[in-house]
Amino acid sequence: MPAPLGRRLCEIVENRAVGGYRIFSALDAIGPEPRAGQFFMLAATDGWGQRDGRPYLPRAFSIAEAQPAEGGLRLDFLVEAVGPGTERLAAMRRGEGLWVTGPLGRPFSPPSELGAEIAGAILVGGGIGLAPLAIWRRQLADVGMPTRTLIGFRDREHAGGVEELFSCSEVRLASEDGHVGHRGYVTDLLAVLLKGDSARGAAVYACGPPGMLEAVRAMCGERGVAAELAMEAPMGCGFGACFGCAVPLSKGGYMRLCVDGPVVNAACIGTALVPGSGH
Amino acid sequence: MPAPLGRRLCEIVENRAVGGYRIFSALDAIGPEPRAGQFFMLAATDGWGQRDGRPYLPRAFSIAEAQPAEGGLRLDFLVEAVGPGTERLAAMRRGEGLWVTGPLGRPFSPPSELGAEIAGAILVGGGIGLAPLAIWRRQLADVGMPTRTLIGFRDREHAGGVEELFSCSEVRLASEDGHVGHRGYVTDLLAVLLKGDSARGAAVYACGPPGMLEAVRAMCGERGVAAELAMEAPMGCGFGACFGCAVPLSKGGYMRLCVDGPVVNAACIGTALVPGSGH
Amino acid sequence: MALSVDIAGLHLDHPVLNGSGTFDAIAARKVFGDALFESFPFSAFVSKTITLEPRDGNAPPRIFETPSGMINSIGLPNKGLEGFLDQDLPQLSALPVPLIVSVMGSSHDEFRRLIAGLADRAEVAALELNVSCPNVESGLIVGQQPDETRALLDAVRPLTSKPLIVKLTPNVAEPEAVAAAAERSGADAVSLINTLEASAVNPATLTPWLGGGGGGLSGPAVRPHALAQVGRVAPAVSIPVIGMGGIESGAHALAFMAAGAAAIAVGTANFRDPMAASRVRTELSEALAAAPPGVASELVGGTGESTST
Amino acid sequence: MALSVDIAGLHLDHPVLNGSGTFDAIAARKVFGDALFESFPFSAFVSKTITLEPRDGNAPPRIFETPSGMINSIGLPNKGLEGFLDQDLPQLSALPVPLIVSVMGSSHDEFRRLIAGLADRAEVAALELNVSCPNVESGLIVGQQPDETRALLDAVRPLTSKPLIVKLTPNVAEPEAVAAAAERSGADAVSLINTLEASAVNPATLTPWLGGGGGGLSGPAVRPHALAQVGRVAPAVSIPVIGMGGIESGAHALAFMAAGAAAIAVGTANFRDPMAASRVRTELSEALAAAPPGVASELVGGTGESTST
Ligand SMILES: Cc1cc2nc3c(=O)[nH]c(=O)nc-3n(C[C@H](O)[C@H](O)[C@H](O)COP(=O)(O)OP(=O)(O)OC[C@H]3O[C@@H](n4cnc5c(N)ncnc54)[C@H](O)[C@@H]3O)c2cc1C
Ligand SMILES: Cc1cc2nc3c(=O)[nH]c(=O)nc-3n(C[C@H](O)[C@H](O)[C@H](O)COP(=O)(O)OP(=O)(O)OC[C@H]3O[C@@H](n4cnc5c(N)ncnc54)[C@H](O)[C@@H]3O)c2cc1C
Ligand SMILES: Cc1cc2nc3c(=O)[nH]c(=O)nc-3n(C[C@H](O)[C@H](O)[C@H](O)COP(=O)(O)O)c2cc1C
Ligand SMILES: Cc1cc2nc3c(=O)[nH]c(=O)nc-3n(C[C@H](O)[C@H](O)[C@H](O)COP(=O)(O)O)c2cc1C
Ligand code: FES
Ligand code: FES
Repeated sequence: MPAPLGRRLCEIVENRAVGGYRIFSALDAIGPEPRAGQFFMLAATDGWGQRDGRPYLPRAFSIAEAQPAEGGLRLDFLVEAVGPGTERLAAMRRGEGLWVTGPLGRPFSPPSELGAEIAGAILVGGGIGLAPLAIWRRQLADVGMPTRTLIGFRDREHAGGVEELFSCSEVRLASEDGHVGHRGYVTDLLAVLLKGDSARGAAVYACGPPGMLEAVRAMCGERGVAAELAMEAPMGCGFGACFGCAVPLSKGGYMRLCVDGPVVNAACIGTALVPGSGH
Repeated sequence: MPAPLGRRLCEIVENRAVGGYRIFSALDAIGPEPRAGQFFMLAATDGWGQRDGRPYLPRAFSIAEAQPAEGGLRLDFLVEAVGPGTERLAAMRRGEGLWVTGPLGRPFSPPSELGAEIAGAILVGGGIGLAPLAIWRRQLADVGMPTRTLIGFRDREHAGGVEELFSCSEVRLASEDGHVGHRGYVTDLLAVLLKGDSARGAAVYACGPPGMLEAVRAMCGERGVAAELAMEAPMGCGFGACFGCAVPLSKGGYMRLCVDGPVVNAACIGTALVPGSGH
Repeated sequence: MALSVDIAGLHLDHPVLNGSGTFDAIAARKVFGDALFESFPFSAFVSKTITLEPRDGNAPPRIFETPSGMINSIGLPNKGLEGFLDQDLPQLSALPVPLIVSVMGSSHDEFRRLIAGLADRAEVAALELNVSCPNVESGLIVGQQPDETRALLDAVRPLTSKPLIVKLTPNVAEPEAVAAAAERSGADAVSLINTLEASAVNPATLTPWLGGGGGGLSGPAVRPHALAQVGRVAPAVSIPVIGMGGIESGAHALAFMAAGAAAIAVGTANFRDPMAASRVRTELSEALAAAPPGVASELVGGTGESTST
Repeated sequence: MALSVDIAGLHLDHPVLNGSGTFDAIAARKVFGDALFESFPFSAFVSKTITLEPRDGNAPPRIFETPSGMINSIGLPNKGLEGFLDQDLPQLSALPVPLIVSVMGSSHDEFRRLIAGLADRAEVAALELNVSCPNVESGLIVGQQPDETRALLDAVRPLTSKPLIVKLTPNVAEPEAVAAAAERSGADAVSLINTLEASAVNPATLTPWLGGGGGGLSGPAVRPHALAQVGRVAPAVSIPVIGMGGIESGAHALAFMAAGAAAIAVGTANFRDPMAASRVRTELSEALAAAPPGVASELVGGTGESTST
């Protein structure tokens, strides 16, 4: 299902705090339902360009949840303010205008498509990387797919919201400051799972900081576990026009993450450490 | 009394409609009291640069009223939205930040300084040109100076607010659409005054569109009536740094309106028709 | 109002093209579906620059956002001439508008083989020569030297009767001299501006931000410079000028035409809105309709060149 | 941390100067009072460019706001050498920092007489040569031609032992060649960039907006280009480079120093805030203090030059 041609104007219907992040929601009157792992290019109609002439380009955001609502689809985005674009979007007020292009990019593949024998999912998320996993977890639950979720946080400020985003699913937590769950990285939890037998017949879906994704890529590579990573790269356009979102391929050369990703098969990329990406 | 060095942050305390315009007010904690005819360079802390990278430079605004208030001076500015800068300022909300530099420029001269025999004032204002005349009218009244005020409007939408701005002073109105007062230009009213005897011993103070100011300049020039004009020119800085605000002098060459004006003696300038100015 | 223009022998429905490398019609059709070709935003499609051999392009990061614009250091990733002919051309033949193929060579020989390879392909309506590259033989940037430009045109002009458009670089003191040289040697049109040399520093390491070292600036930030260069070039040549550089609205397009451009191109603005060019076209036709009679008809003129400050 | 720098024989408390023509210390002192000189924002004051004869400057409008910047077409209004010596110099002698006088001539003779007139004035610490002007004898813009630049320096260098700073124009393919020529002929420093050629169209008349026809672009819009030019020039000369072009923060200043600038200048940003340079200085010292040890000390480097897109 192609994305509607061009950018369209949506209205912000809500903006609330969730743990250390914010979720802003826009009402999309015409867009098709996005699939988990897909993203949108977003820009505020007002206040774009207000910080030293930035932001100028739109910003890429993973869909965190999409639900039918009065007058269209309600699109939820999870945001962490790290610069002028995310700051502006994190500050969007109800009724403000949002330019939206999408849904864009390659979504997560159903476990069965990653291997005939695969009948379960392991979601591995870190920080803002929770966004695409939230909707994916919900969709997997809808089809009754056994799913385990491993989530990592920097610290107490950034934790929280999990209950809400991952209600009614088996969740294990890790935090670098140890205030909740395992003290350390979420990839420690994954390592344990993968060592044991329990990971057999499950595919890994990961989204988070480059370091975390690289660890997941390496682990799953070694153990031949099917894994898809939702990656980030600096994006100028989101639809294949600028060639800015290059991600190195294991076979050499680059892919355009906006059209060949953002969800990539871990086996295909050379590294998940892409310089200049948002997080 | 010099202006405080550099720009300072003030808070918007009010923004209301007045006739076809808006008056926004800022609380200035440290600034000296501005004199009628002086101006400030203003910029919003947020949303500056949001329209195709504009506004970039601050915008010049005449002081329309200044009154002591809790925590400092309350500065009132009258605004007409004609482009990105005035649009942004006209939309300022209570509590938003405003960058302020000033008070700047040469104020109106007391009637006595324009001629020993002068003992009265005739204020001629058009449209947004009411701003500096409002505070000047009030200050003249405070010292008991006989003042007559002639005001011109484009149409009904732009009229109104006069009562408020020029309460308790003799006001004659003209409107191009004739919906109020004389149908035609405010300068017709001035012509009548000047023809008769009644203008003798009075100085003219005018602010308004270039066309109006030029008519006032010509009339007063012919009849040797002392007149000061509060003019506009495109201003980049407001303090003599950019040389952008050139206004042709009658003796040839140019003046910098920001430091040698914005109030100029009508006899000194070659023309009041300065290309590229705001209104 | 009627917006059709004839440029370098091409009849275009309206004056709004795309800047090379700022729109991938094949990728965009996959994203937006057939709707894209049904209401294609450009009156002609200019391909991303292709080279003789395939190129991977530069290491990331490749883009850096700047005040009212961006720097790109993409590095001309492309499939090479063969890959383009085999894989891209068949898909581009479905375009509803004329196809202009942009080519860059690092020597006359490379340029010759590129032109020769495209000259007999009916799907190709015209060729754009990207001369913002060093000639390995002389070490000089072709588009910065009138003589280099003339020599290149002399080398390739005989190889094809298809219209040749020379894409000028702004990183030069007198673009009009390069344009005039191109015209004298048989160019059918010139397009400008290409990106303005730029760089960015990584605040953490104080080393270059971009994987490619430096890059090119584009977007609204360069519009006033692009407008001045179009104003210099247009009066210096009799061939049509395709103006670009930060165009995002019909008013901007009209200003470029007032400066002497016969057509204009939308580049970076496509990234903000894939259909930006459609809006530019609509606004342009409205602006032309609204313009005072004398004005709209006398669109070709100069915008002055004094730079004293 | 300590920010003092020695440039062209001048000892400056910190690396933040003003761009010529973007601050009038005399006018500003009238507006802001003695407080201005008590906490003067610049470590040296560069005068607006003066010419031999008085000039009125260009007809208005003289400025046009652009995306993240502005075009100016001021036209060098000034009192001329005599007027400067009689009326301005006495007031500028009260400056708390060294005075650098910017001069422009339309011929070697005019330049010679300007330099000669200033050479023996103790209040003048250094001279900046604004070479963004045509030489009436050759018709060429001096700063666009290495040979013209060398000839000019050869003509004026013998006339004074005061430091000579050459202000480079960005409207050139290879600013490093012009800088190298200036150094070879005895320039003590170079400063760049001057404004980038630009123009604007009046949407109502479709004629040039600016009274002077065209003008020069400045502000954040040009920063990425200025940074690239500083990155080209610095490695090509051994004399200090004063970098400018859209600098509005300490981070920007640091980036220019990373690109090879020994000092930087604030220009258009002064218009937004008369004390912008003080903030830049404070932020710069904080940024230097915060920078990783290796980094801050190795401030001189390049930012790459590839422009392939
Ligand atoms: C497919 C995809 C999905 C994403 N989903 C989400 C999401 O759901 N939620 C979310 O919060 N974020 C998401 N991101 C990241 C988000 O798009 C970026 O954080 C955002 O673009 C940053 O913009 P900014 O202006 O806030 O910060 P920037 O100023 O752009 O800085 C962010 C990072 O970009 C780099 N950077 C700094 N300055 C510049 C510059 N001038 N030009 C270019 N790069 C610069 C640095 O690495 C910096 O850390 C996603 C990104 C991608 C590619
Ligand atoms: C001393 C003084 C006092 C003033 N007092 C007031 C006041 O009290 N209230 C008030 O409402 N206004 C006042 N003005 C006028 C006000 O400053 C201008 O209207 C304002 O600067 C316009 O900015 P803008 O961005 O809204 O519109 P702009 O986009 O700047 O357009 C306004 C006018 O500027 C010109 N213009 C258009 N585009 C550009 C461009 N890109 N660059 C430069 N010029 C352009 C045109 O002539 C246009 O009509 C005053 C001006 C001066 C000089
Ligand atoms: C990401 C990007 C890639 C580009 N690639 C090319 C290219 O391959 N060939 C070319 O001639 N110009 C290329 N350009 C330059 C544009 O075609 C155009 O000349 C320039 O960007 C100015 O127009 P704009 O400001 O509207 O983008 C590229 C520009 C951008 C931003
Ligand atoms: C209004 C204005 C006037 C200027 N006048 C001069 C001048 O007289 N001499 C000169 O060498 N440069 C002049 N410049 C150029 C600046 O000194 C500086 O080189 C340029 O503006 C880039 O820096 P910026 O972006 O920080 O302004 C002027 C710039 C502006 C904006
Ligand atoms: S973001 Fe532009 S090509 Fe991927
Ligand atoms: S506005 Fe800058 S000198 Fe007057």
